[in-house]
Order: sequence, then structure tokens, then C-alpha cells
Amino acid sequence: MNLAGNLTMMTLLVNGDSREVPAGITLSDLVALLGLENRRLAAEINENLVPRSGYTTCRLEPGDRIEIIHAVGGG
Amino acid sequence: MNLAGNLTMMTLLVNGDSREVPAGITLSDLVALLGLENRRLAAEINENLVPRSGYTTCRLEPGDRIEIIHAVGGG
Amino acid sequence: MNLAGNLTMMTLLVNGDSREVPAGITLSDLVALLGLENRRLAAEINENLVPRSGYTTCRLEPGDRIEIIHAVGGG
Amino acid sequence: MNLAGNLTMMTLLVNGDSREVPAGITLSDLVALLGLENRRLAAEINENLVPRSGYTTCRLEPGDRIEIIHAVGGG
Amino acid sequence: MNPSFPDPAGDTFTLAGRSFQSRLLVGTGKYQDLEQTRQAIEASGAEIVTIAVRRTNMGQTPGEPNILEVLPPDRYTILPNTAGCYDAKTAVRTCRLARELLDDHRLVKLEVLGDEKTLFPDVVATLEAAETLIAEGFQVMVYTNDDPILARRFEAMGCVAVMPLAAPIGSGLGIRNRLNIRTIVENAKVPILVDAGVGTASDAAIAMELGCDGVLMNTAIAAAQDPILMAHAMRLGIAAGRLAYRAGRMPAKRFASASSPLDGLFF
Amino acid sequence: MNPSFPDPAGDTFTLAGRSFQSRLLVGTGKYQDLEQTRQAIEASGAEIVTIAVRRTNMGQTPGEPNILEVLPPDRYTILPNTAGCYDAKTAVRTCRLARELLDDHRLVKLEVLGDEKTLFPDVVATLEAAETLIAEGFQVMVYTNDDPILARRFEAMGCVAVMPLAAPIGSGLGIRNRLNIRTIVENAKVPILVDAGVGTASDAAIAMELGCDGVLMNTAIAAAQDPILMAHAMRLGIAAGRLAYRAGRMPAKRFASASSPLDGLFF
Amino acid sequence: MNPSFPDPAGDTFTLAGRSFQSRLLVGTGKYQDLEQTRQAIEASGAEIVTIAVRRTNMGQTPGEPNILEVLPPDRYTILPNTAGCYDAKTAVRTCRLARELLDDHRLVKLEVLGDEKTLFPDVVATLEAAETLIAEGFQVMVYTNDDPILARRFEAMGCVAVMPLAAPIGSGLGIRNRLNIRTIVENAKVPILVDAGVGTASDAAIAMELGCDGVLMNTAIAAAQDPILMAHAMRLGIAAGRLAYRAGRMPAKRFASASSPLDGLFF
Amino acid sequence: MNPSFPDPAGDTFTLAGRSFQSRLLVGTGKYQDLEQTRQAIEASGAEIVTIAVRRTNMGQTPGEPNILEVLPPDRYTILPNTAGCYDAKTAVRTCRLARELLDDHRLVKLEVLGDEKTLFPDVVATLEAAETLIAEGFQVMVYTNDDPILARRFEAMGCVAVMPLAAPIGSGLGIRNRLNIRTIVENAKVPILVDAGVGTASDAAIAMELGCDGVLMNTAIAAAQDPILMAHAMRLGIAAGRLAYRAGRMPAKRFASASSPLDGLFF
Repeated sequence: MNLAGNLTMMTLLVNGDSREVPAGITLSDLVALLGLENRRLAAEINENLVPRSGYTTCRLEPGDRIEIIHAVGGG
Repeated sequence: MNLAGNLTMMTLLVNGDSREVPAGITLSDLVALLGLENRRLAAEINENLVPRSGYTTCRLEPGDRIEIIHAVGGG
Repeated sequence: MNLAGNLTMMTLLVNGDSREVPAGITLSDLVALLGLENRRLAAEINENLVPRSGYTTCRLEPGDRIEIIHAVGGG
Repeated sequence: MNLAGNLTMMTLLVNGDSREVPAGITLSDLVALLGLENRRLAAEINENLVPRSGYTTCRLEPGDRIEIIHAVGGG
Repeated sequence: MNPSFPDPAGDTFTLAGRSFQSRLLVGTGKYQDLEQTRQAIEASGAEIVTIAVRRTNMGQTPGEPNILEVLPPDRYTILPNTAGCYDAKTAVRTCRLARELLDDHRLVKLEVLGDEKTLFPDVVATLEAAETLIAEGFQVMVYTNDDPILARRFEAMGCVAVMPLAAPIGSGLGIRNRLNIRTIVENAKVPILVDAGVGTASDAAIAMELGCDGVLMNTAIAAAQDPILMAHAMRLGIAAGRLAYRAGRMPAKRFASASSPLDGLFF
Repeated sequence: MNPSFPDPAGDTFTLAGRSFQSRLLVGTGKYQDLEQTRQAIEASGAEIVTIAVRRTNMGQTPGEPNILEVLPPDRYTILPNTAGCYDAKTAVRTCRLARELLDDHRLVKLEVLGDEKTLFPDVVATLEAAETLIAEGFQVMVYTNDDPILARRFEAMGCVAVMPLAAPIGSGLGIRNRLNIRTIVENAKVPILVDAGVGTASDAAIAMELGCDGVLMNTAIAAAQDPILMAHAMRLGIAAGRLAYRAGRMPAKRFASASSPLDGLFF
Repeated sequence: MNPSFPDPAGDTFTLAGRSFQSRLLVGTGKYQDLEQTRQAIEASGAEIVTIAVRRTNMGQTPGEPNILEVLPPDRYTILPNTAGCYDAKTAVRTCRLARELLDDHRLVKLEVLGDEKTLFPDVVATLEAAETLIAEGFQVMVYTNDDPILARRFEAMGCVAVMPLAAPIGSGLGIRNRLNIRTIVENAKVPILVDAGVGTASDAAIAMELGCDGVLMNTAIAAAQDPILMAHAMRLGIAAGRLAYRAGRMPAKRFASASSPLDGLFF
Repeated sequence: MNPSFPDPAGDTFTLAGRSFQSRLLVGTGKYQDLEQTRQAIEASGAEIVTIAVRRTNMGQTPGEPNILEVLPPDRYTILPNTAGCYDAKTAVRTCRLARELLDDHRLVKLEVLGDEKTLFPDVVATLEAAETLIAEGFQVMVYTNDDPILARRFEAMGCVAVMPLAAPIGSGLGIRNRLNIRTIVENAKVPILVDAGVGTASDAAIAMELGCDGVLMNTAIAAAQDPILMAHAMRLGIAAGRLAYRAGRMPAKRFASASSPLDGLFF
């Protein structure tokens, strides 16, 4: 991901919030951008699960709805 | 009962309240004094029942504890 | 229905029992044969309801499964 | 207790049963006669408790009602 | 005539030598006014009605209506109670006053209470008071706990009815211990009347289904949102439970049993 | 006229567009004979009466009396049921037959059973059958378990009444889960009728006190020692519970509350 | 050490001046043999064990084992009872015999029964016997009904523990009237021990959750199919109920409350 | 060694091919903090522990402790649930996310809720979700109502455990319908785990005495005044109920049965 220069941005819906990110980034890039690299997470794009092995190759499109989840206490 | 002249008074406890009445009155007199003549009542003197037939002959003594009761709603 | 002469017979399953009846009779004929003309009934052929208006025109086929039912006490 | 010679006998009611024993024996003698010397027991004569210390001095009278009890399982 | 129609006249109960058709006994406390009291009692169909005796308020105006005025003696059997008494002596005094008040009326409901929180009976003091009252010729209907042994003792003393509580007075909790009430009923030769604790019509029906001869209640009617309607409900609940008891209910079974016949299923 | 007198005519319930005064619905199974059936139904005061449909016995003599003869259609609303059906298709066939039998009668009680031991409904098959029947123009009263979510679903589909079980059919165990029945009632806009499991009059009263619009029963009456008397008891139990519901019961309290006044105690 | 580990040593109860860790008291009747008795008591963890006194069988062989032999006095506090006594005098005689038998043992469980069918206490005779025994220096643990007023009276007389029944002795019906037991507990300063009527481990837990100091039982263990296993179950049930009482249970609510958070739902 | 000592190792239950000693399953919601969660779970002795999955809060600091950190996978079997899902699709998505999150973890607790007030399951949507999940290789433990027919259907579909509710989630009302739970247990070949509604230790014991294989709870522990103590109580309550079930309780009888012998009474 080239962060230098004039970036073209795109809008994603991440966990329900609109977020501007550089166009063409991967899911792996997004997780890094969000500072969640070392967290135990799972993710969906447009309601479809993305296996962790696919984060680096999964390129995001404008308007994608991303869900990033983790475990919490619950009963 | 002679209400004229200088009455000697005595103190009774009537239904828990101290009450000055002319000395030597009967239970019948007391009921009249209290304005209860035509009421359906029963009475005790010092925790002993007084039949209604005995009201006119029952002379009260200073310090007597009189209870005059009637029927009320109850369950 | 011609009951005289050499009748060709066919087998029906009426209320679960095999029954030989003249070939080609109608549902109305069957009800009469069973002595149920004046009973309040409803009937199915092969699990399909037959309206009462159709009894006289409904011709039975060999092997037809006929159910004839009436009301009984139940809760 | 002299068991030799012609004993005069007396009747006791021991635990509900009539029992002939030599006249004049003590409660201690009775316990021995019954073969209960080493048992953990308590006893009554005529509904009165007899402390164990009194067994040897407690002389029985004809007609005495003796109860000898012990512990059993119960809840 | 339909011979199986349940004839209420044929199902009376006898208390102190008198025969009653209604098995619902009601109190007269806690109502809004005497007119509501009157209407509720009428709706309940009760024939036996409890009252209390209290000190006459000296300041009371003479014309003030009195509870007895809405309870014509030719229509209702008045049942004075000893509510509020916490010892035998006071309960006995109360009964004597009530007897005098009501012209040698001998039928009383004896209750000697143990504490204000539970209004449970003090059964020891109740036994003592009952003994005195019976000796003085009273016909004692006795409020007690639901102990079958005590119930039998009150009967043996000569009480004309035994009145075990269903639950604390005024609690509306219904019958807390059906087994005890049932055992009391089975042992008894005098009427057993559940007294206190009923909250709604089904509670009254349950008491009757256990075989009780009747139920006495007050708060369940008076504290309903619509007391007159609840009085009707209670009258019907008592009748329903009594009829069910007489009819002999089906045995309860753990598992199902079809109501429609299994024969003739066409599938 | 006493304005608070409970006017039964003013407390009807509406089912499939028709208005009914009696909130007791009865079955016609398990009676000794048709005469007992007739008397019990009459004593119950029921206006809606269930029947089953079964294969006509070929050997039956033509003169044999028929259940419909003791149920004059001007007096009773006949409610054919699908008792004995263990799948959706059979239940639908049964309803079609009943509709034809009763001259385009569309009101049916749908039950699709899950097993013979419990006679619990198979709710999945019931949903399927209900959908077909409603599409064919039937007015479906549906027997279901006491799950509030399912009850709402049946209502949303267009069932004209939802009939949760109190306990297994024919068990007489009474309402096993009052909380669920209460929740179903609170959620509902169509009539909620407790169906199955009632054992005695107080059970019926409890169902009504929970706010149900009515109760359907059969075994509790037919298997009582005296069915006619029990039919009366049930009629009264339903009325008692309904009135108590309308009257608004007192709140239950853990502790006691005196019925007689505390003022004026003289000791 | 985990500071929140529930330390049983820190949760003793005090009875007649002695401190006990186990809140399960057991009887020794109805077992197959003394070895089973011994094992069951050991498994129960009980420290207080009841026995009865009975006439010595004259024909008994001297070597026959005795109940006391399986109850070493350094390990168990023996609690002689008056089971089988139907009047005050006999109960007092029984206690005196037991005291002598056990070398001036003063702790007794007093029960004076009212009849054989219910084995309910005769509370009047029990009061009389308790008075005599207390005057003679006995430490009386008293079997009574579940009447809160009587419980308080026994405490006021000087009984060292009050033992209300849960249900009839040997019935296994569990606590019939939780409200009464709870009220007795709230009023009491001496230990309240539920005596009689417990049937299974949850019954014992419920008694403890109501705040009782302990439970005495016999039949529930001895008449289980596997008494030793049930003794273990009871030991745990008592401990579970006690801990739950100390922990303070959640309030019951009519409706639901999600255990998982509502925040962060992604749909 | 005492041969009758109940050996917990000998009384495991098998779920989805794995063997467990603890029959108490716990949730991890509603605790004060993770340390309290950790302590409560440890005190409970649970081996299977539920978690939820929720959106990651973007503002969250990376160092914030995570529920999984207090649940070492070598010690606990993690059971992700679908709490908060009101339709089949969302529940399926949640399970897929959880599976990925936990490295192809296939054991899930499926719940599809019907409404927020009761948190009752939507059994139709649950059936749909279960079908999809089982086809995708999940091991589905399914939260359902207490309908025995549905329970059997879930088992037949291939669910590895059926989890009927005792009462609404978080209500603490205990087992509302013991008969249904008992019937479900009798029919089942897979583990039956009561899920939701337990309020205190005796409730847990009752579930086990009915023959359930285990109990899952959360609020009853987390919302107790002292959650750690209550976790101990629940552990013991489960063990007590299980042992009582294995021991075979005495039959309940209406009337009394003396524990002490009748022979040898000396009066």
C-alpha cells in the first residue's frame, strides 16, 4: 500500500460506521489501519465470512460492509 | 340524678379516656350523658360485662373503667 | 346400474377393507350398496374430497381407495 | 441372693412380660438373671428411673413393673 | 325436571344445628362505605356474616348508620368475631360483649392472635379461650392454624366449626398447604371452613374441592378493584368447587389420553 | 337495577366474527352414551362443541343415533377437530371432509399431534397445515404448545383463535405453566382458549383468571364420576374465573393484613 | 489461598453451646443393617445423629452389635429422640432413660406425636413435656409443626433448637409451606432445623436457602435405592443450599434479561 | 478405599464425542470484570464455558484484556453462542465467525430468539439455522422451549445436545414445567441440558434430579450478591442433584411413616 502521493479514497462501512480508506486496500491493510493487527478477530465482508488466510489477498471495494468481531463475555 | 346544686364529681375511665361525671351516677346515667341512649351497645365495668337489664341499678364508683362497645364492620 | 346379468366386478378399498363391487359404478351407487343413502356423510376418493354434488357423476375405478366418514363424539 | 434351697418366688412385669424371679432380688440381680450384665442399659421401676448406681441396692417388690431399655437405630 | 340438575337446596350444610345453603361466609371490614358493604354481601349470597365489636366513638353523631342496619337479622346470621384479641381473656370478654349486644347471641368466631405481622393464631391461648367460652354456653367457631391434630382437639372440645387458615389473614396467597387442609377435612365431623388467606375465586374453588364445608373471606372481596363483581365471582367459585367435589374429579395422570376415539381413524 | 350486577350478555367474546356468551367449549368424546353426552353439554352451557370425524362403520345399523342429532345446529356451533392426525396432510384432509360433511362449515379446530404418549402438538406440522387451511378459506382454531412466540406466529398467520395446552390432553394436571399462558394472553389480539389438561373446576377458573377468553375441555367432564354434575361445576368455574379476572383481584402479600379495624380496640 | 473459597470452618452453627460444622443431622432408623447405617452416616458427614430407645429384647444374644458401637462418642453427638411417644409423660420418661443410658446426656430431641397416620406433633403435649424437661435440666430440641407463633413460644421456654416439620415424617413430600418456615427463621434466635418430610437433595437445599440452620432427616436417606449415595447427595445438597443462602440469590423476575451484552451486536 | 464413595470420574457425560466431568456449564456475561469472571468460573468447576461474539470497538486500546485470556483452551471448552440473534441467517453468520475466530471450532450454542421481552426461542427459525449449521459441519447445542416433540426433532436432525429452557433467560424463576423437562429427558439419546431460568442452587439440583445431563447458567451466578460463593453453591447443587438422581429417591407418600422402630415401645 502506497500511502505517499495523492491517494484515491473510498468509503467502507466498518462495523456500522462510515470510514474513508485508501482505495484498493486489502482486508489485511484495513486491520492494520485500525490498529488491530495482533488481536484475535474474525471478519465478514458483505455478510460473508473471510478466513484469516484470505485477509492479505482480499481486496476491498467501495461500499463494502465490513464486520470485525471478537469474543466477549456472554451467557 | 340531681344536676342542680353543687355536684360532687368523680373520674371514670370511659373507653380509655378520663371523664369527669357526677359522683354516684348509674351506668344508665352515663349512657344518657354520652348521648348514646338509643344506640345498640354493650358495656363492661372493670372488665366485667354488665347486662343491659342492669344499667339502671349499676352505680358507678370513682376510678371505674367503663367500656362501651358497638358492632362495626370486620372480617 | 344394471345389476342383472353377468356383472364385471372390480375391487375397491373402502374404509380400509377390500370390497368387490360391480365395475363402473358411481360413488352414489356405492353409498347405496352400502346402505348409507340417508346418512350424513362425506367421502374421499384416493385422498381427494368428493363434494356431495358430485357423487352421481363420480365413476369409480378399480383399485380406488374410498373413505366414507361421518361425525362422532370427540374432544 | 441364695439360689440354693427352697426359693420363694415373686412375679414381676419385665418389659411387658410376666416373669417369676426369686423374691427379694435387686435390680442388679435381675439384670444378671437376664444375662444383660455387660449391656449398656437403663431401667425404670414402676415408671421411675433407677440410676445405674442404685441397681445393687434397689430391691424389687412383687408386682413391680420393670422396663429395661437400650439404644436402637431411630430417626 | 332434569334429575341431575344440581339442587342447591339439597346440598346444605349444618352448623350449630342450623342449616345453610350458602357455603360462602363473608366479613364486613375494609369496604368503602356501608352501601358497598351491603351490595357486596348481597352479591356474595352469604348467609353468615362476620362483624367486629369496637369501642363506641363518643363524638360519633347518633344518626350515623350502623353495620347491623345493613344486616337484617332475618336474612343474615351475624357472626361476631374476636379480631384484634391477643390473649384469651380479651377474647372471652369480647365474646361476652357481643353476646349481650346481640341479645344472647351465642355463635361466635373465636380468634386469638399471636402477632401483628402474621396474624397467626396463638393456639394455646385459643384453646384456653375456647374452653371458657364453651363452658359458658357459646357456640365457638374457631380460627386455627392448619395442624390436623389441633383441629381434632378443637372439635373434641366442642367447637361447632373448625376454621383453619389458608394463608395469613389478608395475604391473598391462597391455600399454602393443601395436604393439611385435606387431612383436617378427612378427620372432621364438624364443619371445616377455610378462614383467611384466599385471594381469588379459584382459591375458593380449591378449598371446596378439598372437601371443606365452606370458606370465610373478607379482604379478597373488599380489596378487589371491583368488590361487587368479586363477590359474585366468589359465590360462583364456591359453588363450582363444591359441585366439582361432589362430582368426583377425574384422576390426574402424567400422560395424555385422547378424547376422540382411536377407532375409525382413516389414515 | 343494580348497575354492577355482572351481566353475562355484556361480556361476550367474539370468535371468527361470531359472538358467544359461554366461554366454556366442550368436547363430545368418552361419554357413556349420546344421552349422557347431551345432558352434559346442556349442563355445561357450552355454545361451541367439538366433534371428530371417523370412518363410517359399514356394519352400523342405519337407525343408530348420530352425534349431530344431539347437537342441533341452531343451538350449538359445531367445531370439527383433527384429533388423531399426526401429519399436516391428514389434518388438512380431515378438515376438508368435515367442511363438506357440515355444508361448507369453515370453522375447525386444528391439531396435529407429535406422539401418542404426550399428545403434544407437532408445531411444525401444525404450522404447515394451518397455512394450507387458511389459504383454502378455513377459520382455524389452532391447538399448540404454550410457547408465546409460536402463539404469536399462529395469530399472525391468520388463525382465528390460539389454543395452548394447559397440560397433556386428558391428563387433568391443570395449568402447568401459568407464566406462559399469561404471556400468550398479554400478546394476543385473537381469542386465547386453553385447550387440554384441565382436571377440575378450579383449573378452569385459574385459566380464566389468567385472562384467557375461554377453555375447551372434554375428559375433565366425561371422566368425572358424575359427568353432569361436573359439567355444572365447570360452567360455574369458568364464570367465577372470568368474573374474578374482570373484578381485578387483590394483590397477594407475604404478610397479614387485618380485616377488622384496629381503631376502637378496647384492650 | 483463594480468599473467596467458602471455608466451612468459618460457617459453623452453635447448638446448646457446642459448635458444629455439618448442618445435616441424620437418623439411624430403617437401614438394612448396622454396617449400612455406619456407611450412610459417614457419607452424610453428619456430626449429630439421632437414636431411639427401646425395650431390650430378652432373647437377644449378648454379642449382637449395638447402634452405639457404630457411633463413637468422640465423633458423633448422640441425639436420643422420643419417637413413638404420644403423651407428655411417656416422652419425659423416655428422655430420663436416655439421659441415664448415655451418662447424664442432656441433649434430647423431643417429639410427642398426635396420631399414627400423620405423625404430626401434639403441640399441647409437647409444650407440657418441654416445660418439665427444661426444668429438669435437659437441652430440648423440639419437633413441632410449622406455626411461627408456636416456634417462638418454644424458643421463649428455653428450647435449644426448634425443629418444624417440612411435611409428615417419612413422607418425602418436601417443604409444604415455605412461607411458614421462612417466617419461623426470621423470628428465631435459636437454631431452626427442618425435621421430617424431606425427600431428596433439592428439598434439603431449599430448606437451607430459606435460612434454616440445618436439616434432620432419616427416611430420605435410608429409603433411597442407594442409601450411601443419597447420603452423599444430601451432604452436598445441604452445603449447596447453605452457600446459596449466604451468597444471596438473584431476585426472580417475571421476564427475561439477556446474559450476553446488547452492545456490539453486528446485525 | 470406601467402595461406595461416589467417584466423579466414573460419572462423566459425553457431548459431541468429548467426555466431561462437570455437569455445570457457565456463561461469562454480566460480571463486574474479567477477574471476577475468572474466579467465578473457577469456583463453579465448569469445563464448558459460553462466550458471545461482538463487534470490535475501534477505539479500544490494544492492551485491553480479552475474555479468552481468562479461559485457557487447555482447561475450558469454549462454547460460542448466538445470543442476540433474532433470525436464522444472523445466527448462522455468528457461528461462522466464531468458528473462524476460534480456529475451526465447531461446537456452538445456537439460540435464535423470538422477542426481547421473553427471550423465548423462535423455534421455527432455530430449526432452519440448525439445519444449515449441521450441514456445514457444526456441532450444534440448541436452545429451545420445553416442548418434547421439538426436542426430539432437534435430536433427530443431528443436534449434539438439546437445551430446553427452565424459565425465561435471566428470570431466575426455576423450572416452570418439570413434567416437560422429565419427558424430554426420557425421550432423549443426546445430552439434555437445562439452559436459562435457574435462580438458585436448589433449582440446579432439581434439574439434575429430573435426569438432565447438565445445566447451563449465567445470571444466577453473576447476579448473586456474592457471585463467587454462588458459583460454589451451584457446583455443589449440581453434584447433589446428580447424586440424588443416581441414588434413586424414596417414593413420596401422602402420609407419615415412622423412622424409629415400632417394636420395643415400652409404653
